[in-house]
Amino acid sequence: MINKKVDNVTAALQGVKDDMTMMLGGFGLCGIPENAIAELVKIGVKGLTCISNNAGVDDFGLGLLLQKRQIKKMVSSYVGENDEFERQMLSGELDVELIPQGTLAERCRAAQAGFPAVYTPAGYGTEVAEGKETREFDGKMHVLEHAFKADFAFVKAWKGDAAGNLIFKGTSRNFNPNMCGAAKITVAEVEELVPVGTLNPDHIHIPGIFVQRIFQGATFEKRIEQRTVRTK
Amino acid sequence: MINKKVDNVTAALQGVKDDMTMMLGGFGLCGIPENAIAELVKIGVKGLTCISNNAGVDDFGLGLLLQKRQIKKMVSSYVGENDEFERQMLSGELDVELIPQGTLAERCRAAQAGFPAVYTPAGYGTEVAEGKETREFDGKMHVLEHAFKADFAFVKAWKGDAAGNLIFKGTSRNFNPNMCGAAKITVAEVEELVPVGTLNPDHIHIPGIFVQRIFQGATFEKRIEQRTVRTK
Amino acid sequence: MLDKIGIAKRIAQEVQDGYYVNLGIGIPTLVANFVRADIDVEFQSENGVLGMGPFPFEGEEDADIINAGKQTITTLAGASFFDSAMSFAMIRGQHVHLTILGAMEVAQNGDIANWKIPGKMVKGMGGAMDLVASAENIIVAMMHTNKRGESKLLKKCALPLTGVGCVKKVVTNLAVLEITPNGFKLLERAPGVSVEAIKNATEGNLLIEGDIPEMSL
Amino acid sequence: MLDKIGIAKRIAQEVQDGYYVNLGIGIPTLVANFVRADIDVEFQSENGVLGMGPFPFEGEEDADIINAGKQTITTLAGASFFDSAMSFAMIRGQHVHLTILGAMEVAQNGDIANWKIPGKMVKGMGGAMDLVASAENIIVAMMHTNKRGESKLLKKCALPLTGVGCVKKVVTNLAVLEITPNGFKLLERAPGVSVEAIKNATEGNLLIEGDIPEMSL
Repeated sequence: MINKKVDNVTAALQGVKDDMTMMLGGFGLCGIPENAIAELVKIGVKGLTCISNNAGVDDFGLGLLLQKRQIKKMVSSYVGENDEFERQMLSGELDVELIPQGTLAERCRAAQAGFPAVYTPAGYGTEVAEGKETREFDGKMHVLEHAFKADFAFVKAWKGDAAGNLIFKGTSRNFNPNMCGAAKITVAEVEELVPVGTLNPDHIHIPGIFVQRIFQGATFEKRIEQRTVRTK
Repeated sequence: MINKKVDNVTAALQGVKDDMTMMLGGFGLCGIPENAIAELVKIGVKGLTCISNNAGVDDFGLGLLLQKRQIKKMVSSYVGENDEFERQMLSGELDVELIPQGTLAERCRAAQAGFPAVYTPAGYGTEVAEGKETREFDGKMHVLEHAFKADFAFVKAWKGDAAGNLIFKGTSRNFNPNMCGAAKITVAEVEELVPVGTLNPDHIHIPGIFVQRIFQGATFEKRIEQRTVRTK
Repeated sequence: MLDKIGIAKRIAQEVQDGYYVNLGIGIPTLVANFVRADIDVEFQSENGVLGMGPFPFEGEEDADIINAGKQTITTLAGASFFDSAMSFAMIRGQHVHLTILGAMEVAQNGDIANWKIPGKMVKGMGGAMDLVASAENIIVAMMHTNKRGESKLLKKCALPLTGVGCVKKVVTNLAVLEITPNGFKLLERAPGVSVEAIKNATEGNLLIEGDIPEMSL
Repeated sequence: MLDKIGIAKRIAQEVQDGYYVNLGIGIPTLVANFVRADIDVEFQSENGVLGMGPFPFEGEEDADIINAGKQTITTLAGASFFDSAMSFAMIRGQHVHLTILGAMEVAQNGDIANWKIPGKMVKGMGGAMDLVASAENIIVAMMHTNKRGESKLLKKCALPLTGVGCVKKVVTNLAVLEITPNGFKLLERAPGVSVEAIKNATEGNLLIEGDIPEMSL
């Protein structure tokens, strides 16, 4: 077993520098790497390009990095929940590349799986396809989208072991598995680091080969964005 | 819940006709859809194109269909364990397209996921790339490989439910998940059909949306091809 | 004239037995409440769940179980969770039968715009571009006119497009319309709404053939 | 001169701490038995397992747990199972550090042929074409000459290629050789084998610089 365990978030983020490109898992605030984000704020690295489906909310998630002006560019599919984001974008302080959600997922997966690019129908005929190669297959138009290139991928899982194996829970899975192994270094933070050998090999969502560093997060707030309930 | 359960293999293979293209899961004899293969032999359909990593052995798996001359063409990556196969191929009775194993998996996955084609480095500079489009990305040459088009996909899982959800065991998983939803109709045979709601939604490898018909196989021989052991 | 609930009710009639359905944020989300009880339907949410159920009972919310609108949800028996790549495999691979989403503009050729107002509002397309580029059956749920009273059913979209020639049907507070090669074909009027009122509220080419029935809800 | 076990032992020295390794059928499979005990290595098999262990004890074979050679195996703590697409994501995505496989021919530019003898033998390439097209470090394990005594280290492959310019190192019963821009660079001699003997058995360009040490096993 190849040991990926590091002691804490500080060790996990060794090598993070200004102007790097980061992938961050999560959908809304669900399944985001809270500990890595907090550490990025603490380190104070600047000029980051962040690939993440959303940009957090004003005071949580990637919103914390936006507040501190640590992000130069966001690559996302939906940023509707963040006023500071919208302000920085409309004022031109922040460079934003909006891309379709499925394209975002697949550009991650392409990087993970060694594909240079994929043809997807999403975005054909729209701004998203401007300047990109398009091509017809079976009478349907497609856009060529390239694999992401990132320095770090920060993902959050439910359980993991020192071998780097990961298991996700519910919809907090989302982009996290697709980003594992899609950057030079993948850092996984887990709610629970369990002894090697206790995870059922059939239940593992991401084999440890895709993960370089793993640690148990000190805290997980797991904030709920839209608390919707019904009454009994 | 949308019910995919059918009573038996006969019902599961309704609509199978001569000259169809079939995908069949399995690696060697591990995880092959034994019940569907037996039924194809029984029905006696002919002129089949079979997409399957291997071709079984002389007297089991797809070898049974080869014996009966039901297969017109095989699309596989490795066929080394089957003498009758080699004989039919070298004599020209059987049309064979050999393709790299990862390409085979990804052409299935492309069909499942709605991608028309993928660029892979596998096979560049070899016979496999002859007549195919090649292209350089980042200094590396790639071959354009198209998504498969198939009429039926026959897969084998360990457990499943009437919603079509599947869980695989060990290395019998192999190509089976990648073929689900990659054909017009996906037929899953399972060792155990469990009540809906008993499978943990986090453990499901293939959501039921990719499966049209599911049944509990009457028997599974699960023959071992190379029994290798050590002594205590 | 229909309210949002009415639009959702009418669209629910389009949902057929055995359908996998993706519901967008807003009115489309309401559709789930009005699907006939005697048919089997499963709802997919692109953030990674199939077999979505109703909102949880108070106190039973799970931060790890949400829909694409970031709302806490529950799951039904037979549900499954999966990653984003697999979720869009379902969508792009046309395994999802019906997509219902909102729009800011729809053109008579089926173009749709719903993600950006240049210089004013940019929320992003989320999964909408993947959905409209791939789905075989796309129904738009929206008000017939915008806040300034201008038609949202146009000859040509003015806003940046989300997808081209993809919308099949539009259900508004005034009418049900089908996209045809010649424009919006009026299928049904909302209760109490005249053909004339629909004409006035529709900028795009409107095809009116014979008597237009009032919808039944 | 080495036997198959000897070749496997020598190649095992190339395996480094922290490596994920894919072993081909035949001699490469034997390498696992000789890796130093003080380093951490995991073996991947392309049929869908990471963390392969030894063969099972008699009576404990599981038809559902095999390697790419279709042999029954066990798994070690920390192992995982996955589908074929993910397995080749590991390979194509260069997450596997070292690939060891057999060959029928290797050319001095790193071309390899190991899947077909036209008109005679066609077993197929299996995962070999994906492995050689993607792996950063590829070591070939083979006999230096074929059954007819002809060199398998050639100027140019005569058989259909498996991959182009991909092999980094060749370990045979006679020698360890590195592929360089100028041909096969002789690194080590097998015990008791002379440089002359290696010269005679090598058809491709052979570079001999200084004294060639005998390998230590």
